[in-house]
Order: sequence, then structure tokens, then C-alpha cells
Amino acid sequence: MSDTTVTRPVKKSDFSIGRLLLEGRAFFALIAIIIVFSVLSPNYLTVGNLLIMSSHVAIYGILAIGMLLVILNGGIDLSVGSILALAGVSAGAMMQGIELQALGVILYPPVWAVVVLTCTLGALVGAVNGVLISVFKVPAFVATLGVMYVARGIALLMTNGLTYNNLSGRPELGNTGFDWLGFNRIAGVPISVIVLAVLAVLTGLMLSRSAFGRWLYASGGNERAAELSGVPTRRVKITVYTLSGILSAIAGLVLSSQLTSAGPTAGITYELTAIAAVVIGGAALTGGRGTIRGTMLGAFVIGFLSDGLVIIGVSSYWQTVFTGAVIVLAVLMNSLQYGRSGRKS
Amino acid sequence: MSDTTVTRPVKKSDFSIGRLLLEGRAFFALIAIIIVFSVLSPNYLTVGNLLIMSSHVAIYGILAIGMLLVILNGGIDLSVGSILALAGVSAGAMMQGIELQALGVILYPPVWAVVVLTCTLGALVGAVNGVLISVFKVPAFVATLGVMYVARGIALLMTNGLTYNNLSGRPELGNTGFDWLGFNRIAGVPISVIVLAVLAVLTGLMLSRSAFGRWLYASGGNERAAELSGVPTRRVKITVYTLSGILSAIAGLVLSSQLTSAGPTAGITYELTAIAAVVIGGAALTGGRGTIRGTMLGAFVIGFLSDGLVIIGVSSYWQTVFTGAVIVLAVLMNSLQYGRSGRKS
Amino acid sequence: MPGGNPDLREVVLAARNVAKSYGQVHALKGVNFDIHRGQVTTLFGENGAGKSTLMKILSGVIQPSAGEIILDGEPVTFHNSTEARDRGISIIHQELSLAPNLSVRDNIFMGREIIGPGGVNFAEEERQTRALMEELEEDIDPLTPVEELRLGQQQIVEIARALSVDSRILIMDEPTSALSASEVEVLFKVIRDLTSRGVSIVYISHHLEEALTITDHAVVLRDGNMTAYAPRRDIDLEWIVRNMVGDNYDLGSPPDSDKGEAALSIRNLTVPDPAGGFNLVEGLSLDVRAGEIVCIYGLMGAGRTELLETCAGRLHASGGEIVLEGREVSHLSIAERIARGLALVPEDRQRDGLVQTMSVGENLSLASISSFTRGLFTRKRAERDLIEDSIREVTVKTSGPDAAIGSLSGGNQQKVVIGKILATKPHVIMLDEPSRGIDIGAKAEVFRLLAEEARRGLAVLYSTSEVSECLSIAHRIIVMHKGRISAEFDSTVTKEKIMAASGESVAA
Amino acid sequence: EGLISIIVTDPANPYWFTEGEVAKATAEELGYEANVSAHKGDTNTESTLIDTAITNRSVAIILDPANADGSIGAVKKAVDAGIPVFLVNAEINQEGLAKAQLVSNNAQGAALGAMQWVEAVGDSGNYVELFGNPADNNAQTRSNGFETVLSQYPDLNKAGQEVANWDRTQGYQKTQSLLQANPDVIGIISGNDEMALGAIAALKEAGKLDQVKVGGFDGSPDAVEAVKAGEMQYTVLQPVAVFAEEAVRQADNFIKTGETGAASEKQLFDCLLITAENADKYTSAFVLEE
Ligand SMILES: Nc1ncnc2c1ncn2[C@@H]1O[C@H](COP(=O)(O)OP(=O)(O)OP(=O)(O)O)[C@@H](O)[C@H]1O
Ligand SMILES: Nc1ncnc2c1ncn2[C@@H]1O[C@H](COP(=O)(O)OP(=O)(O)OP(=O)(O)O)[C@@H](O)[C@H]1O
Ligand SMILES: [Mg+2]
Ligand SMILES: [Mg+2]
Repeated sequence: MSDTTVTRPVKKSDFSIGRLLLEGRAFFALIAIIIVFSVLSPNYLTVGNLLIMSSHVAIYGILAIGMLLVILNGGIDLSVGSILALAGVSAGAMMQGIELQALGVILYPPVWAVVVLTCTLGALVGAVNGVLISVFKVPAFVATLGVMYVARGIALLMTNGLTYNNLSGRPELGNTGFDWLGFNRIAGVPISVIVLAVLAVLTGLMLSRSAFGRWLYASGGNERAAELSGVPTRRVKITVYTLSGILSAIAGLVLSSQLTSAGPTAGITYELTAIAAVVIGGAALTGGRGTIRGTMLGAFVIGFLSDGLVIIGVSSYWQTVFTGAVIVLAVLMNSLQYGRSGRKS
Repeated sequence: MSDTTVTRPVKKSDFSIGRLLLEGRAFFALIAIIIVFSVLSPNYLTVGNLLIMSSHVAIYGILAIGMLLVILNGGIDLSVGSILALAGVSAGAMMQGIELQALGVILYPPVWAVVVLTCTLGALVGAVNGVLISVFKVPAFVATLGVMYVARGIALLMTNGLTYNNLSGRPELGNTGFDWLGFNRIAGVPISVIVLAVLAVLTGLMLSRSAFGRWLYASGGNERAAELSGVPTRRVKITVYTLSGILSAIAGLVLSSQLTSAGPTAGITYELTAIAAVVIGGAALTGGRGTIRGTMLGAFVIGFLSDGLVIIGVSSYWQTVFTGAVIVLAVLMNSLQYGRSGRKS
Repeated sequence: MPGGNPDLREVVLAARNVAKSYGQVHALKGVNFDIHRGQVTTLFGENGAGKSTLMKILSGVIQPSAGEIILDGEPVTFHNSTEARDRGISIIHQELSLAPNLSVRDNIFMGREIIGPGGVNFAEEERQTRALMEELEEDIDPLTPVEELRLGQQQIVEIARALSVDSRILIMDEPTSALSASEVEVLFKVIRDLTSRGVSIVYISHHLEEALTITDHAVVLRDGNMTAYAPRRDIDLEWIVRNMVGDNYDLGSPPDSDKGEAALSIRNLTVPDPAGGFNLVEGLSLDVRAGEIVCIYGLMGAGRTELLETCAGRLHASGGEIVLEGREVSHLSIAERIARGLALVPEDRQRDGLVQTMSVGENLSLASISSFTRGLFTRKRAERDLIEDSIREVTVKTSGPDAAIGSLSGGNQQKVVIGKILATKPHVIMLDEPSRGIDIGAKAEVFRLLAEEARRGLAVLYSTSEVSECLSIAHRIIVMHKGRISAEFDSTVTKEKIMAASGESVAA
Repeated sequence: EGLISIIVTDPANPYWFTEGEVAKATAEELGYEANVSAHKGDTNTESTLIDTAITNRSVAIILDPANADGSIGAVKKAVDAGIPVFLVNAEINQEGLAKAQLVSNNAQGAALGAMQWVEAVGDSGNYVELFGNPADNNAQTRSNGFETVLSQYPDLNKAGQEVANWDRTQGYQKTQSLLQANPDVIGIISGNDEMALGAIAALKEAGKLDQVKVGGFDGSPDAVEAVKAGEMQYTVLQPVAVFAEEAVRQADNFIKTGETGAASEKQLFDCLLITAENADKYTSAFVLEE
């Protein structure tokens, strides 16, 4: 019965040019965008501009990594933009000092503590999403929609709508260094780009090499089957939303550090951009299919396109039109390709 | 084998208090909201205010009807807010006159023609969604996200970002009457509320009495099965998005008539409100489950809640928090209930 | 038996040199197939032989890559199933194709509504549904949502839908895989009635004996080719099996393994129905010893699935205990039970067994990820060895571990699910209807595999709805009825006794 | 005395926050109840808020209109319901509806800013402009005001203009892109402070803050800090605190006497320039001691 035996090597997670060409139409889109804008503007294809554009991509890219995890799990996270804002203003509040009224002192946590606390906050909000979805069985779209409103409202209430402007800390309080994230460069590369790259590599390793990655793909593909195979599907789900919360918080830290200010209205509609990046990168919204490579390509397509339109001076209305068209086109190509291979939805 | 025979009465499409109580936690939410706000403000529970609030609900409600159709089909339509804006400015442009440059004349179409043309435009944009989704197999979320951007961009380009102000027409041109939709009342009831009621009843009839309604539920429940049974699933899908487009256009007409102006930035994030109304009303985002009654309740819950918060003078930040919390709570209750009954996911 | 020489009856629908390829897979390689008026033609073949593919072509669901279809002597092309239905051809699909959110009535009439003056004529549809249910002797209210029906009843609805069309040619692709013996009897009565009215039937089943009682002709497919054809009088079981697989397979006999201590002990287990009312499993006690094979026989709805799923940890008991090798496991998660050596091969492989987005290899290794994980990372080499061993052990027919799971035939998919569980090195393996939708060859292989494992000390507990499968490798046969054990036999029992204990009328 | 409903654009911006707070404080001081809500630039929300103000039987409405054209209907509705409306900060394109329209003199302010900008930047070189939300008339008014002054210097060349929707993040990212396209710019003129602050963050990041001068508009506390720190050259203070208070006082007059006490419906309030020299006179949000 077994006429063809198992001689083909396992090459799923290997990097292969052929696979890249086949899978990622996003890749072609990116190349096309770079070529078109390089022709239209001599300033586009310079190392400096590519780095600047990458630092813009970083924010969306970090959010998109979290979104990818959630989408692989078959969910969606609309709350990332709000968590970003909440994380930003929380970090801002901590940089201004935490007043302990009972003791009558004002604590100025050092920057590393601010970063840790902010990520913890992001994790908590993400975990709320996860619990609502996995324990209380609220559909992901609705749960995260609700949390999106609530987190935004809390960010507004915390600051009374205002923006924290001074995040640089003071040397005498020992809490300087916050702007390092957004401002410094290592070997000419902005820190935010490095953060994105590190997070992407870590997530890529997690997805392709760890048991958790396998669990994630399995429970996204068929949750019941994964559960019966011993995958702790509920834990996977909560973890995924928690990670998305942490990544949103990191994005919030990077953004407020770039702007040296933190406001409660930051990140509105970023969830849509992050989702667009993930789907342009070839992930299926039904779960179980998608790669970090594709998602990064998707984020770069969006970022390089919108920055390119600014550089060549296209009106902002046309930018809106183009963004929409690229989203549809890129995914159209991916769908045509999926349509060819798998019949199952 | 057959000890219990088939004596259960037909009660599927009957109006039944018991069913309402069971199905629609949204109903309780609405009652609770009305009671709480009536206690807090003497102005809340007056006929005048209820009618005013209903006329606010009308916009979301009309969008939510279209969204319900789409969600019953297992899809989602993020473009409704943009179509609303596009419809508004198109109507505005037509009221200002269509200049035919070749002939050197300016046409002033009568109001009925403006309404028909605007609905046709909405239908066209909706059909683009439908074709992308059903023919090109682009996931609904992505297709409508793209169209959302494109339609918004076109609306902005059409008016160059500005707002059409004068929609009342001029008697000598024979195009007066546009503000009738938004301003008039029949027997004290605002026209917009009547439009909503008529659309809801028509949709309800379509869902419960027509073959199309059954096709819609069937293809939302199991598309493959519906297709194998001869349901024209592709046609159903295109129709559903087209209807959603038409309803968005109607909402756009009602809104610009209420405001007596049409701007390209109208309706931003209304898609989220419409989706929230549908899910609060007990529809499942996975498709195949949901009623027009529930959706209307959901729309009223949202509208009466946010108006109530304004009337008692709660800060807009708290409004954001409450909206989120109500979405999650209402759906939490619905999920708990679903969890009890159906074993199947 | 309908009389007359079947070969003289006219051919109503025929396939001529029909071929179908899916990329590299040649599902059909030029098949000729005739359907005779008013007769039952049975199609036999292993999993993946191409039976369903041929039927889908004849009913317009898919289009052939080559060859033609002849209806009443004229070549025809169907672009979709509706066109075929309009020409009088209808089909019951192997996989259930019902909308779970709709009622029985709506499912039966979806896509071909009876339109009255005020929209759909629900009353008329309901009347017809009721009549169909009466004909099928099934007590199902037309307004019950399909999702509330058990699998067997859903299959009945599917059959009713095909019957409601009044077609000349009715194709049934494994219509009975979830039906009880008495329900099968009813169906056969209906089929005889239809053929006497001149309706032609194509019938596919892996229950060979059952199919033999109804057939007028038999056609055997093997690897996309037609390998044999004969009228009823020339065929018997041995003939079918020989043509299907080339050899005579038997389902084996109980292995003479050393039976050790009780590996799995179920004590007084009670599982409530989530919808309330009665208990699906009612104070049931059962021991399975290491090296022992126990078969649970029962009708649909007897509670076998609930029993096994409770032991596996998917459902929760309201009382009683589950003891694995001397230790209580009721409080453990599914993963912990798998780690202790208790694992389940579920009943519905599409819904509970396979991850469709993953490859064959990833599905096989899914339940034993920890065995090839060191520290944070999985080890590719170890995983590949595990997958290759599994593919060999359960003989999956695949182009390689990277093949998409959807490209395998039903039987091979089932083997992947079993392979996945065996790779966890269980001490007790539970299989819920492991033979559902698998061909006789694969079935024999599965049973041989289980006997082998039992000889090495594995405790095996499987459920089945086919009596002949009880009398194969099982040392003991448990009969369940309404959540309780109604009888217990050793391997020398007769079929009649088993069926009597299940509350089923003895089939001919 | 009754309820005054105050409707501002978005309190998540210090400018409108001050507008709402000052109006509310004044109303309460005069013995009214006050209720601040926000339409966030959406004319439909605005119309809803007007309806609730009517429902609440407000004695007056202080409104920062969402849209010069789009808000006319909402104002008309309130007027039809017999509630006097006082517009602050932005105008509507129809006179005779509202009792008063109190706005800062954007054209004067823009010209003031542009002159200061030329002083800081010099009269030759490339510059770019950050433009506010195009649906808001002020964006165009201010841009025109800049243009009137800057077009007098033929060697000043506008190398780019980008819509940043009054938003800091967009100001940041668009500036970075504009810098890529025009690395030699010497100045950025911005339609409001938020966008200017975004531009400053981008310049800091690029290490070009010394080379490129930035001018803002609004006079927000953050911008004044930046002016003090030498990062921003100037900001144009909109006297929002002044006209917000004045609007409530005119409403009070109107309720009591039937007259607003002002000569005309449209009242322009001149903007003031804040530079490093007078920044220390900025005592609280949007208040410059003379
Ligand atoms: N959509 C498809 N894409 C790729 N291969 C397919 C597809 N459908 C069927 N096949 C392949 O075609 C062959 C025949 O499949 P088919 O379903 O007709 O077998 P079958 O005889 O009905 O088997 P079973 O008894 O398991 O139902 C199998 O090898 C199967 O893997
Ligand atoms: N005691 C009982 N009285 C009435 N109905 C029962 C009883 N026990 C079970 N049922 C029905 O049968 C269903 C359980 O069927 P299920 O198919 O899960 O059982 P099973 O024995 O595993 O059958 P199979 O494995 O053959 O599908 C229940 O949902 C219920 O509707
Ligand atoms: Mg088959
Ligand atoms: Mg079962």
C-alpha cells in the first residue's frame, strides 16, 4: 500500500527563495513599490530614507507580530491601538512620578522598571481579552472591540485627555533614558528597527521551532482536534492575547519614546493597519496559516507605500485610496494562490 | 421508537414573549438602560426624547440591518461608514447640479432621482465588495477594509475635503424636498424612524418568509452544504453585500438630510457601532444565526445608552468605557446562553 | 430480489472513460460505469479507490478531466449539481452536508423552496417533511434544528432530502455509516420501494454484507480503475474482497496476549447530558486489562462516544471515577492523561481528529511534541524519525510527510489519526468507531495493528456499530444500551445474541 | 439658573480641554449648571449632542462647530427649539443663526506667526508646511495667512506641504518623510502645535533641530515648554480662554436682557505671539498675562 515512501526532506521552516516567491506576493508588491518610488523620487532609495521608513514600520510591525499570533489562533485583536495608547500614558504617568498618598512620597521608578511595569500592564489587558474569549467564549471580535473602548476610555480618564509631554526624566531622579528607545541608533540603525527585528526573529523561532508554535498552528487550524491531541488550547489562547497585549505595550513605549510624548489618542485605527499587514503577508483570517516573514513583508509594504506617497507629494486623499487598493490587490493575489491549492476554507 | 410524536406547534417565526426573554438579553439591557436613565434624569423618559433618540438610532439601525445580512452570511462589512459618506457627498454633488461640460449645461436632477442614483452608487460599491469576496475569494474583512479606504478616499477627492452645505435645492430648479427625509414627521414620528421601521420590517419579512432568506441562513450556516443543495451561494453573497451597500447609501441620505449637509468625513467608525449592534442583538459572527429583532434591540441599546450618558452629563471618556463594557457584557450573556444549548461549536 | 436479467435492463446513466486528476493524484483513470433502470448498483472499493469522485462527477458536483457522461443515450455535461438534479439525478454525500443552524424542514427544502403566494410555503414543506420522516420511520420533528440531532439522525435527514427530490437516479455514498441496524432495514425497505417504481440506485458502503443484501449488480473500483463487474447471482463476499484488495482479508481473531493487571478501571461513571434531562452514561463500571482488547457494541445514542470522551477528558463526569493503572485520573487534563498513557482516537476524524491546515507529518507528530522537544526547541531530526516511523507503522499512503492532509483519502486520514495516537506510546488506547468509513483492507490492517499492540501489552477499548467487527480481535464484548452495560460476552458469542442485547431487531 | 450645554471638539487636546473647562467654570461662576461634551469632529455626533441639549432644556448652547458647512443644520435645529447658540473657536458659513460667533483671528494670527517665522529662518531657502485637517476651514485660513506673508519673499521656496490632520504622530512621520525628500529644508511652518511638536521630535531624531526652525500655532502648554526650551521658535496663542469666557458671558447677557452686548455676531479675537522673550508670562494653559 505504501508505494511512495518518506524520502522527501522536511523543509517547511527552511528559508527558500522558491517558497518565498511562491508564497509571498507581498514580496513582489514590496519590490514593485520600491522600484516605482525610486524612479519617481531620487530621495526614496537612500540608506537614510530606508532606515527612517523602517522606523515608521516598526510601530505597525510590532503590533502586526502580535496580531499575527492572534490571527494564527483564529482570532482577531481590535484592542491593540488602545493598549498602545494606554501603555504610552501609563509610562508617561510613571515618568512623572507615582504619588503614594498614604506615605506622602513620590516614587520615580527607573526607566527599566517603567518598561517592565508597562509591559505588565499590556499583558494584563491582553489577558483580559484572552480570558473573555477562551473562558467566557465571547467572540474575539466582540471581546476585543469592547476592550478597545474600555482601554481607550481608561487612557483618557487617566490623563484627563491630556498628553504627557516630558518623558525624558531627570538625572537627579535617576530616571533618564526613556528617549533612548526612540532616538538612539546602533551602527546607524534606529533602535526601534532593532527592536522590531529582534521581536520578529524571536517570534519566528517560537513559531517554527517551539512546541508552543506548533500548538498555536494546530489550535488555529482545528481547535477540537488540537484539544484532543493534548494541546492546552485554552492556555494557548490566553497566552496569545497576552503576548499581543505585551507587544502593543512595547509599540506604545517605542512610539512615545519616538515622539517624546504620550497621549491617550495615540494609535487610533492602528489595529486596522496591523490586520492589513498580516493579511497582506498571506495569513488566513480563519487561522492556522501564516508566517512571520509574510507579516513583516506586509508591514513593510504598507509603510513603504504610504511614506513613498508622502515623499513624491501625492495628496493625502490619494494616499487613502492607494492604501485600500494595495490591501485588496495583495490579498487578491494571495487568495488566487490559495484558491489554487487548498479547497478547504 | 416513536413514542413522542410531532405535536410541537410551529413557533419559529411567531412573536413569542418567552422566546424574546430567552433569546434577547439585549432586551433586558434595553429595559435596564431605560429605567436607570429615567431615574437619573426627568428628561429621559419623555415621548419627545424617545423619538429624538430613535431618530439617532435610525442611522446606526439602518447600517446594522445591512450588517446583519452580511454577518448572517458569515461575512463582515467594514466599508459601511465610508459608503455612507460617499453616498452623502454624491447626493450633495447632485443637488449642486451635474455639469455636463460637453453640452455646456448643468443638470439639476429632482430629489427622487438623486435618491435613486445614490442608492445605485451604494449598490455598486457593495457589489464590488461582493464580487471581491465571492468571485475572487478575498476574505470579507480584507475586501471591505480595502473598499473602506478607497471609498473614503474617493469621497474626499470628490469634495476636496469640504462639506456640501446647501442641500435644500431651489424651487425654480424643481429639486427641493431633500430635507424632508431628515426633518419632517408623520404623526409626530420622524421620517428617519419610519424609514428604519419600514426597512426593518421588510428585511424581517425577507429573512423569515422568502426563499432568499433561507438561502442566506443556509449559506451562512454551511456554505458547502447550501451550494450542494442548489443554493446559488455566490449570488446570495453578492446580493447581501449589495444590499448592505444600498442600506449604507440610505443611511447616508438620511444622515445628510438630518444634518442638511454632506461631508466626506461622515460615518468614520460607524461600522464598529453597527457590528456592535448586531452582536449585542445575539447574532453569531460565524454566520447563520441572528434575527432582525435582536439587531434592532442591539441598535437601540447602543443609541439609548450613549444618549442617556450625554443627557445625564457623564464625561465623554466614561461614555467610551461604558460602551465597551456594555458590548462585552451583552455578548457575554449571549455566549453563556449559547454555550448552554448547542454542543457543537 | 427484483427479477429479470439485470443485464437486459436499459442503461439510464453511464460514464464513459471518465478520468479525474487532482494535480499529481489520479483519482480516476478512465472508468466505464453503467446505471440500470430500477436496479441497485453497488460500488465497492478501498478507501481512495475513487468511488466518491466518480459519484460526484455523475451528479455534477465536479467535472471530469476526461471522458463523458451519457444520460438516456445522449452525452451531457453538468456544470453543477443543480443541473444534474434538474435532470433527475440526486446524491447523498459521504460527508454530511447540512446547515446545522437550520431546522430539518429548512435543510430538506433549501435551494428548492416551495413558493406560495406569501413567500415560502412553510406549511406545505413541513407536511412533506413529516411524510418523509414517517416513511423513514424516524421520530424527528421537522422544526428541530439539525445541530440538535445526533449523527445518525442527521444522516436520515440527508437521506430524506435526497428522497424528497423525486429523482430517477439516486446516488447514495455511504448513507448508512452512522445508522443503526434497524434504521438500515428501513432504508432498504425504502430502496426496494423506489426500485420497484423504476428509480435507479447507486449504493456505496464499506459494510459489505449489508450491501450484498440490497444489490443487483456490483462494480469494484481499485486505484481509479474498474477491476470487476458482476450481477448479484455471481457475487459473494469472497468475490468482492478478492477484487477489491486482491486477497482475502479477515478481520483477525483475538490475540493470545498475556493479560496483566487492570490498566483502565471505570467505576460507576455517570455523564449527564449537557442539555439536561437524562444521563448519557449511567453508573457504568468496566475494567480493561493490559494486553486485553475490549469491544463496545451499541446502537447510535447508546452513549459510547460519551463514555470514551469522558475517559479521554473531553467531557466531565458527574460521578464515579476513572482509574488508570491504579491512579485516579478524573481530575487530569487531556494532555496529562495522554502523558500517563490514556488516549482516544475520536469518532469524527474531520471534526476532532485532523488539523486540516497542517501537513500529514505535522498531524502525526501533534500529540507527541514533548517527545522531540528539548529545552525550548523542537528537534527536527527526532521529529522526522518519529513521523517516518509512524507512516511506516500504520502504512499511510501519501506522497510524503509534507503532503496536505486533505489530499489523503478517508481511510488514510483515519490511519493518520491512529498513528498520531500510537506515537504517544499509550498504555490504554480507546478508539471510537475506528472502522467508520474505512475500507475492508484498511480495517483489517487497523485491527491487525491493534492486535499486535495488545500482544505487546497495550490495553485496547474500541467501539463499533458493526457486529462482525465485534467478533474479530476482541477478547470481550460489552453491549451498551441507554448509557448502561446491558450484556457482556466473550469472543465465542454469536451475532444474534449481541444484537438482541443491544435492543435491536435481528437483521436477516 | 438653568443648564448651559457646552459642546467642544475633543477634550483629548489641551486646546479644546481649556475651551470646555473655562466655559464651564464661567457658567458655574454665573450660577448656571454646565455640561461639557465632545463631538470629536463628527457632525452626526454633534447633531446628537444638540438634540440632547434640547431634551435637557438647556438655556443656552456654547458650541465649537465641527464643520463650517456641516454644522449649520445642527445650529438651526437648536435655534428652532428656541435655544440661543453661541459659537466659539470656529465659524459656520451662515450668519443670522447663532447669536454670536467668537473666533480667534486666524488670518491675523497666521500672518503674525509667518512674520516671526521669517525672522527666525531668514528670507531664503526651502521650507515645508504641515497642514491641518482639510475639512476644517481653519486649516485653509492659516495656510493662506502664511502664504500671504511668505510669498513676499521670492527666495523662500515651499518645497512641500503635507496634511497631518492636526495630529502629533502624523506630524512626526510626515516630517521624517518630508526631510527625506527635502534634506536641505531650513524651516517648517505648522498649522498647529501638535503637528509642530511631532516635527520637532522628528528633527531631534534626525539630529537636525539646529538646522531647521519650527513654528507652531495655538499656544498650547506643550508648545510653550518647547519655546522655552528653544526647540520651537514661536507659537501663536489663540485666546481660547478669553473667548470661551466671553461666550458664556454673552450668553448670560442674552438670557437676562435679550442682547448679547456685542456689536456684531462675528467677533474676531486677535492672536498673540509667544516667543522665548515672553514665554514666562504664560501663566496657565492658553493664558498670557499682558
Ligand atoms: N479535492 C481533492 N484534491 C486532491 N485529491 C483528492 C481530492 N478529492 C479526492 N482526492 C483523491 O482522490 C482519490 C479518490 O478519492 P475518493 O474520495 O473518491 O475515494 P473513495 O473511494 O470515496 O474513498 P473512501 O472510501 O475513503 O471515501 C484519493 O486518493 C483522494 O486522496
Ligand atoms: N437514555 C437516553 N434517553 C434518551 N436519549 C438518549 C439517551 N442516551 C442518549 N440519548 C441520545 O443519544 C445521543 C447520544 O448519541 P451519541 O451518538 O453520542 O451516542 P453513541 O453511543 O456514541 O453513538 P455513536 O457513537 O454510534 O454515534 C444524546 O445526545 C441523546 O440525544
Ligand atoms: Mg468516498
Ligand atoms: Mg458515537
